[in-house]
Amino acid sequence: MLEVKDLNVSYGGIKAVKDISFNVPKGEVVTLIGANGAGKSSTLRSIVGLVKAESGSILLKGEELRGVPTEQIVTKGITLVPEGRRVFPDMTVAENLKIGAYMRKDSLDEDLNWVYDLFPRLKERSWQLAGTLSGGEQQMLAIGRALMSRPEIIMMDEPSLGLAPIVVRGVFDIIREINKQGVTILLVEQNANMALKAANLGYVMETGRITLSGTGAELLENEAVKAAYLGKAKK
Amino acid sequence: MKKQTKIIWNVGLILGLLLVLFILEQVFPSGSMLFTVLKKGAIYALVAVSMNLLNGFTGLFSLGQAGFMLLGAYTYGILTIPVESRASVYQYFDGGIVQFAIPVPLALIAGGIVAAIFAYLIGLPVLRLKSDYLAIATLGFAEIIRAVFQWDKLGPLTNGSNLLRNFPAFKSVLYPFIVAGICIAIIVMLINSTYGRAFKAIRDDEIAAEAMGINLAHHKRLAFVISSFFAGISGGLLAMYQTTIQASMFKSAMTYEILLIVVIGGIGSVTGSCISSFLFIACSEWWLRFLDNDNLYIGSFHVPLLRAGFRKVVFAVIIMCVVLFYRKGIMGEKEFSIEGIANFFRRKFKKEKVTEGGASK
Amino acid sequence: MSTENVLKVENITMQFGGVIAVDNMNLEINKGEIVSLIGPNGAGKTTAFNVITGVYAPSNGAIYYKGNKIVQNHPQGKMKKLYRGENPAMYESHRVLAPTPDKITCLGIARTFQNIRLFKSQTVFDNILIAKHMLRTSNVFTATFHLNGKEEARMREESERLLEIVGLTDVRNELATSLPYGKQRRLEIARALATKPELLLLDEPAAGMNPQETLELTEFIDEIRKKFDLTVFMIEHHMDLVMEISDRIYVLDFGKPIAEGTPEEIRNNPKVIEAYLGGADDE
Amino acid sequence: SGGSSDSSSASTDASATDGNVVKIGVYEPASGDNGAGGKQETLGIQYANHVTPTVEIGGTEYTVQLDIVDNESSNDKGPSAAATLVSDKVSVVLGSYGSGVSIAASDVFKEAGIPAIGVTCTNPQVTEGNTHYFRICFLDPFQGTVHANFASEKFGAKKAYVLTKLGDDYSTGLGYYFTQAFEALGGEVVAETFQEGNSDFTSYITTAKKSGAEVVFAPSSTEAAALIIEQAAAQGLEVPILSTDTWDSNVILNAAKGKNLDIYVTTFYQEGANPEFDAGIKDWINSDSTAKANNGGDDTVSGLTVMGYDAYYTALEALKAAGSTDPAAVNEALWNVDYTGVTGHITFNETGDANRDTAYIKQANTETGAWEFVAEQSVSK
Amino acid sequence: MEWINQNLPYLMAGISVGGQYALIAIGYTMVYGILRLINFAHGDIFMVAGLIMVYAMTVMPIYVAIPLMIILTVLLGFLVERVAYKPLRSAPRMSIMISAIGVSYLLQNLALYVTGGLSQQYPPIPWLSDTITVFGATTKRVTVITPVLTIILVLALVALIKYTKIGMAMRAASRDFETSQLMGIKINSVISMTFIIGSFLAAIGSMLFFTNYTGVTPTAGAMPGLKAFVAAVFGGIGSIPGAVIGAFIIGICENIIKGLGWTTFSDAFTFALLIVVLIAKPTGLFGEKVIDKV
Ligand SMILES: Nc1ncnc2c1ncn2[C@@H]1O[C@H](COP(=O)(O)OP(=O)(O)OP(=O)(O)O)[C@@H](O)[C@H]1O
Ligand SMILES: Nc1ncnc2c1ncn2[C@@H]1O[C@H](COP(=O)(O)OP(=O)(O)OP(=O)(O)O)[C@@H](O)[C@H]1O
Ligand SMILES: [Mg+2]
Ligand SMILES: [Mg+2]
Repeated sequence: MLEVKDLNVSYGGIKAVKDISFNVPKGEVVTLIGANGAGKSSTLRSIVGLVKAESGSILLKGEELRGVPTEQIVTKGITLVPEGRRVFPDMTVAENLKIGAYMRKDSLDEDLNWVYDLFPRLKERSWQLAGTLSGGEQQMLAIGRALMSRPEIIMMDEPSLGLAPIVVRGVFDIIREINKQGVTILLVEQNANMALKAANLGYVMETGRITLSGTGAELLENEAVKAAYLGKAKK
Repeated sequence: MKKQTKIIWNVGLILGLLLVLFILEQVFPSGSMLFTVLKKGAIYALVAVSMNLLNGFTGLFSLGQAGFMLLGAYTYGILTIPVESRASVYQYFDGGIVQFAIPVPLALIAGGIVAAIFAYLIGLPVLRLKSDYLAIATLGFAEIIRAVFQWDKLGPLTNGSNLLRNFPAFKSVLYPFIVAGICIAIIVMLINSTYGRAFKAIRDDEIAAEAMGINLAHHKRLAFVISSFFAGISGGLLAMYQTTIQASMFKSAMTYEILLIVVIGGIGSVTGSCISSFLFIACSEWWLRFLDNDNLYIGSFHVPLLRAGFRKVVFAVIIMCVVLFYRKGIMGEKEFSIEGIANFFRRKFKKEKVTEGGASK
Repeated sequence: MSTENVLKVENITMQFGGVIAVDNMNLEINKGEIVSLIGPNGAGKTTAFNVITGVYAPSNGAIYYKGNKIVQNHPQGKMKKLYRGENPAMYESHRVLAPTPDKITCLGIARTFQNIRLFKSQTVFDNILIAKHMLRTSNVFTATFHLNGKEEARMREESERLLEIVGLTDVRNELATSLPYGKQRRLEIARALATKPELLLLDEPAAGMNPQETLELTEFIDEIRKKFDLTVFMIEHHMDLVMEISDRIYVLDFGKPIAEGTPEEIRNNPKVIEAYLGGADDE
Repeated sequence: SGGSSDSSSASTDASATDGNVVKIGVYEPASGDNGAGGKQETLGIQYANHVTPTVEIGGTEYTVQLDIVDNESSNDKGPSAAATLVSDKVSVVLGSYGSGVSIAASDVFKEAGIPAIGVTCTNPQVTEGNTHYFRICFLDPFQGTVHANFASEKFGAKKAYVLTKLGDDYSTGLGYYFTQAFEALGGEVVAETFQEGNSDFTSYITTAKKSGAEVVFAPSSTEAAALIIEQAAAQGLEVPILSTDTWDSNVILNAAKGKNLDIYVTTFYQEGANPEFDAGIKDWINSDSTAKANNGGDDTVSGLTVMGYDAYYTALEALKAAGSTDPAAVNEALWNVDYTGVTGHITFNETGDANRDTAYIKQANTETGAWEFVAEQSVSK
Repeated sequence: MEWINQNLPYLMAGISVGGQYALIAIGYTMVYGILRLINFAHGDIFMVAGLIMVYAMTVMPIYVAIPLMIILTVLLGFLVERVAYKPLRSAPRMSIMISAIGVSYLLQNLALYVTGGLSQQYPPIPWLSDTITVFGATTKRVTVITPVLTIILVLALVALIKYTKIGMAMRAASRDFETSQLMGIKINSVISMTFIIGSFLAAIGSMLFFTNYTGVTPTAGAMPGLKAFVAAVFGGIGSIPGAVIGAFIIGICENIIKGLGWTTFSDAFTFALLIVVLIAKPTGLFGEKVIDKV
C-alpha cells in the first residue's frame, strides 16, 4: 500500500531522517516507535509533503508522492493526524469535520454520520468551538476530521500525546475500530507498549534510522526494545 | 596576542580611511557629489547602526527613529543658532526665547540626551508591547513628536512649523566621519560587552533570557534609550549636513528608509548597515541621477524612457531585487573584517587557484 | 514556616480563564533534596514551575524561598469573579508579590525548559556567558568601555570551567542549536548552573534521551548536585530516572497533588497507578 | 549600475560636446506637492532657452545648457539636488518654486559661490542675510498686504478665514503677513493649518462656513488648491476665496470650471498683456507634447511660466555683464542687472530682491474656465 | 438645531472617511491575519486604483471604466503577492516586510514617473459626485453613500468568510498553514484570494475616496493607507469587525478634532488614541492575546 524507500530528510544542516525504508501493507496497523527526536514525525511529514524529502521515494499504491504538493497528496487517499491535534480552535466541531472533507465534492452526510457513529461525543458537541474541547475530545475530533476525507490510509502522529491514560486507552480502541472498518493505519507513538500491542507490524527508529522491525508481538518481547522503550529493563 | 593584532589592524584601517578622505578632500573640488554622498552616508550609517542595535541586536521592532532624529536635530539647531541670527530665523516669534548658543559638540551631545530622555519616557509604556504592535506604537510616537514640534504655541522654542537655519554646518567631510565613527565604535563596544550579549539573548529568546536573570524591562529600555541617544546625535549631524531643518522632514518615510538600509545591509550586522547606507545614499542621490535626464545620448542613440522620475523607478526595482535575492541582506549576520577577507581569499585560493577576485559582494 | 525548607509552595492555584491548571498545590522541598514532580500530561506540572519561577503570577497562594516570602497573590480584577479554586479570601489582605522571572533567578532559583530554549544564534560558550550577566557588578558604561576587564575575565574563566565540568569544552564554539539533543539538554542545565543557583528546577530533562543517555543524565544530575551543593526539583516522565534519583516524589493530577512520598511508596500507590503509571495494561 | 562622478555631467545634450557651453542650473520641483508649479516655471525657462539658446559672453558665443534637477518639493531632498548642480559646475541657478526648498538649498549654493535667482519664491527669508540669492518676484509681505487690502476694500470683509499649510514657508509666511495687514485694518482672522499629504478639506471648509468669515484666504500649492476648491464647491461655500501667485495655474481653472465659486488670485502677469509673447509660447507649448503635459494639458499661460521666462533672461544679462562664466563674476554682475522682461522692469535692491510693487488680481471665470483681469494693485511701502 | 447644522458636516465627514478607511483597513487586516505581514503596499494599490480610473475615463465610458478599474486593481494586488511576497514565504518576517516597503516605493515611483508628479483630477462620477443637502448641510452624495456601502460590503464579506467554503478555507489558513494543507486546502490560492478581496475593497474604497477628494497624487495612498493600518491595529489586527470599528472611530475622532480647531494634532491624535488603546489592550480592541507557552 505505502512503500518508503531510502528516505532522507534534513533541516538545514541537521539530518533528521537517514535512509529509512519500510512499508505499510493494506489493511494493517503499522507502528513506528522511537525516542523523542528520532525522526518519526519528520518521516510522516515528509510522506504528506509538509517537509521536502531530500532523496528516496515514497510510493502510494505504486504512485510516487515525492515532490507532489501536500494538498494533492491528501486527495490520493492518504492523510495525517498531526502531532498535537491541531484542530482549528475557533471553528465549531461540525466545521472542523467539514473542512476535513474540503477537497471532496460529493455529499458529506454519510461520512458525517459515520464519524458521529464512531465518536458519539462529537455529535453531542457539534456546535461547540473546537478550542474549548478537552484534550481527549480534540484528539477524537482530529481523527474524525482526518476520516472525513475517506482515506485509505491514515497516519497518526502521537495520538496519545497529552492525554490521560484512560483516554489513551479509548483512542487505541478507536484505532482498532477504524482498522476493522478497512482503513490502513500508520501509527507513531511514544507509548510503545500500547502501540505495539495494537500493531501488526512495528518499526523502531533511533536517531533517524530504523534499527529494528518485526511484528508487534515480536518487538514486545525483544530485550532491546524492552530496555529502551518499555521501561522494563530493571524489573 | 591575537586580539591585539586585530585591534591594531582595525585602528590602522580606520586611520587609513580618514587619511584617504583627507586626501580626497584636497584633490576633489569641494562641490563634488562624492562629498555630499559621503557626508550623508556617514550620518545614515550612524542612525542605521543605532536602529540595528534595537531591531537587529535586541529584537525590538521599533519604527521611531525619525522622531528621535527630529529631537536631536531640533535640539542641535535651537542651541547653536548664533544669537544675532535668531531674530531673522524666528521672524514670526520675535526671535524666540532661547537667546544663547553653545558649542557644536556640546549641542550634538545635548541632542542625543534629549532624544534619550524622550525615549526613556516613551519606553515606559510602549516597550511592553510586542513585535508589530511595538512598531506601530513607536511610529505613532514619532508622528506625535512631529506634530508637537510643528505646534504654533511652541513657536518661540521650535519656530513652529518653519525652518530652523543658520546654525553651524560641516566644514569638512571628516567631521561627520569622525563623529559617526566614534559613535559607531561605542555601539560596537557595547554590543561586544556583557550588555550586548544580554541584548542578543533577549532577541533570541525573551523567556530564556529572563530565566537567566536578565531584567527584560530594564535591558529593553536600556537598548531603546541608547539607540535613541545615537539617533539623536545623528539627527544633529543631519541638521549640520542639511543646513536647515524642519519637523516635516522627519516623516515615517525616513524611518522606512533607515529600516531598508538596515535590512539590506543585514539585520544584526554593523558593517552591513554602514556599507548599505553608503550604497543606498549613493544610489538614491548620485549614481542614478543621469536617469532623470530626458536627453541622454550614448553616442547618437537617444536612450528611451528616461525622464524625471525614472531614477526612482529604477532605484525601487533595485531595492526589490536586493530584497528578493539577498534575503538576509548583503552581509547577513556577519561582519566585514580583515580576518573575514583573509579567510575568504585563503579559501578561494585553496579551492580554485585560478579564479581570483571579482567575487566580492 | 521552617527555615530548613528551601522552597515552600503554599495553596498555589493557577487558573487560566476557566481552566484551573494548578489547584491548591502545597509542597515543601528541603535543602539538598532531589524532589520529583510527576503526573499525566496537562496535569499542571510545567505551570507549577512557571508560577515558582515568576513566569506567571499565581491566581492565589504564596511561595517561600529559604523562609522568605517571594511570591504571593490573590484573585483580583477579572479573576475575582472567575476564580473557582480554593481559599479565595486567604491572601486577600496580604501584599501582592509578583516578581518577574529574572528577580527569582537572582534569588538563586534557576530552571530549564520543557521545550529547549537555548539562545539559537549564539555559540555554546556564549550561551553560558550570557547567564553570567546576572552576576555583573559593572554598569553599562564601564562594560561598554571595557573598564570591567577583571570581571569580564572572571566571567569567561568561570564559564570555561563550567563547560569543562559538563563536558562541552570540545564544542564550545559550535552554534548551540547544532548540538545533538542530549548535549543541548546538558547545555541548558549548564546554562542554568552558570547563574549559581541553590535550587535548580528541571523540566523534563530526560525528554528526548534514549535509555543510555538517561542513565548518564542520572549520574550527571547527581554529580552536579554534589559539586554545586544544589537542591533539585524536577519534572520527569522517565520513571527509571525518577525512581532512581528522587528522595521524594509529588504526583499531580488535574492540578491537584494526589500523592507524596518516597519512590517506593509512590510506585505502589494505587491512586498513582490508576492516574499515571498505568494499571493492568502495563504489566 | 555604472556611472561615477561624471555620470551626472553626462546629463548633457548631444550638442554639448561642441563649442563653448555655459550651464544654467534649474533647481525646481518636478514631483511632490509643488511639482505642478515647478514644472510650469521650468517650462518658461525651457521656452526662453528654446528662443535664445546661445549667449555672447566676453565676445565668445556660448551655448546655454539647462541643467534641470528635481528637488522633489522637499526640504531634505533639495540640498542633494542642489549639490548635483554644484558638482555639475553651473554658473548660475534659477529657482525654486517654493520658498522652503530655496532656503534649504541656499547654503549649498553659498558655499559653492554660485548665485541663484529665485523665480517665484516670495518668502523674505530666501534672500535675507545673504549675497548670493536674488529673486525677480515680489515678496510675501507685499502680496499678503495686497490681499488684505483687497478683501477689505472690495468685499468690506471684517472677518477672514486663513488656511495655510503647516511647515510650508511660503504658505505660512503669506498667512502671517495677510493676518498682520488684515488685523491692522481692523479685521478679525480665523486661522487653521493643514498637514502635508492631507486630502480631506471637508472639515476646514465646514469651519470656514461656521466661522462666519466673509473671505477665505488660502495660499497653498496647486495640489491642495484643487482639493480645497472641490470641497468648497461640494459644501456650497458662498464667500470669495482669495489666493496667491501659486494659484495662477490652469489646474485651478480646471478644478473650478463649472462650479459656483468666487476665486481671486494675485499674480505677476496677466495673459494678453504681451500678445506677441503669448502667441509664441502657446505655439511652442502646442508643438511639444511633453511641454503641454507639463502645463497641465492645455496652453493657458501661467504667471509662473512667464516669470521663469524672465528669470532666464535675467541670468543671461548677468552672464553678459560678467563677461565670464565664473559664478563669482556672475554673482557680482547680478547686483547691477537692469532688464525689462515680459512681466515688467527688473532691478535688484540691496537684499537681492526685485524692486517690484505691482501685482495683478485675476478672477477665475468658472463658466469659460479662463482668468479675467480684475485689478492692478500696489501698496505704498 | 443651529448647532447641529453647523457641526453635522464634521460628523458626516467623519463617518464617511471612516467608511473609506474601513474598506482599506480590511485589506490590511486580512493579509495580516493570514500572512502576519503588514502589507505596506496596500495604500499604494489604493492610489493606483485611483490613477487607473483617471486614465480609463479619458478613453472610455464610465460603465466600462469602473469594471476595468476594479479588474486591473485586483490583478495588481494578485501580482504583487505572487512576485514580491510568495518567493519570500519561508524567509524571515523582516524581509517580507521590507519587500512590502519596496513594492510601496515602486508603485509610488511608477506613479510619479507616469503622471510626471502632477496631481491628476479624479473624474466626477455621475450621481455619486452630485451635491446634495442633508439636514441643511451641503455635501456630495458619496459622503452619505460611503458608510452604507461600506457596511453592506463588510456584511457580505463576513458572510463570505463565515458561510462559504473558501471562507472556511481562509479561516483555517489564517490559523495554521500546515494543517490546512493537510485538509487539501491550496494555501496559495487562499492567499491570492485574500489579496484579491483586499484589492477589490481598496478599488471600491478608492472610488469613494477620490470622488470626495479629487486629487490623485503618487503619495495619495500613503496617508489613508497609514490611517487605515492604524485602524486595523486599533481594532486588533487580524479581526475584520475590529478593523471596521477602528476605522469608524478614527475617522470620526479625526474630524471632531479638526472641528475643534486642533488641526495640527488631528493625525497625532489618531496615534495617541492608538497608543492609549494598545497600552490598555496590547493587541487592540478585538485582537487575540498571544500566549507564549513556556
Ligand atoms: N522544523 C525543524 N527545523 C529544524 N530541525 C527540526 C525541525 N523539525 C524537527 N527537527 C529536528 O529533526 C529531528 C527529528 O525530529 P522529529 O520531530 O521528526 O522527531 P520525532 O521522532 O517525531 O520526535 P517526537 O517524539 O518529539 O515527536 C530532531 O532532532 C528535531 O530537532
Ligand atoms: N498560558 C496558558 N494559558 C491557558 N492555559 C494554559 C496556559 N499554560 C498552561 N495551560 C493549561 O494548563 C494545563 C496544564 O499545563 P502544563 O503545561 O502545566 O501541563 P504539564 O503537567 O506540564 O504537562 P506535560 O507533561 O505535557 O508537560 C493545560 O491544560 C494547559 O493547556
Ligand atoms: Mg514527533
Ligand atoms: Mg510540562
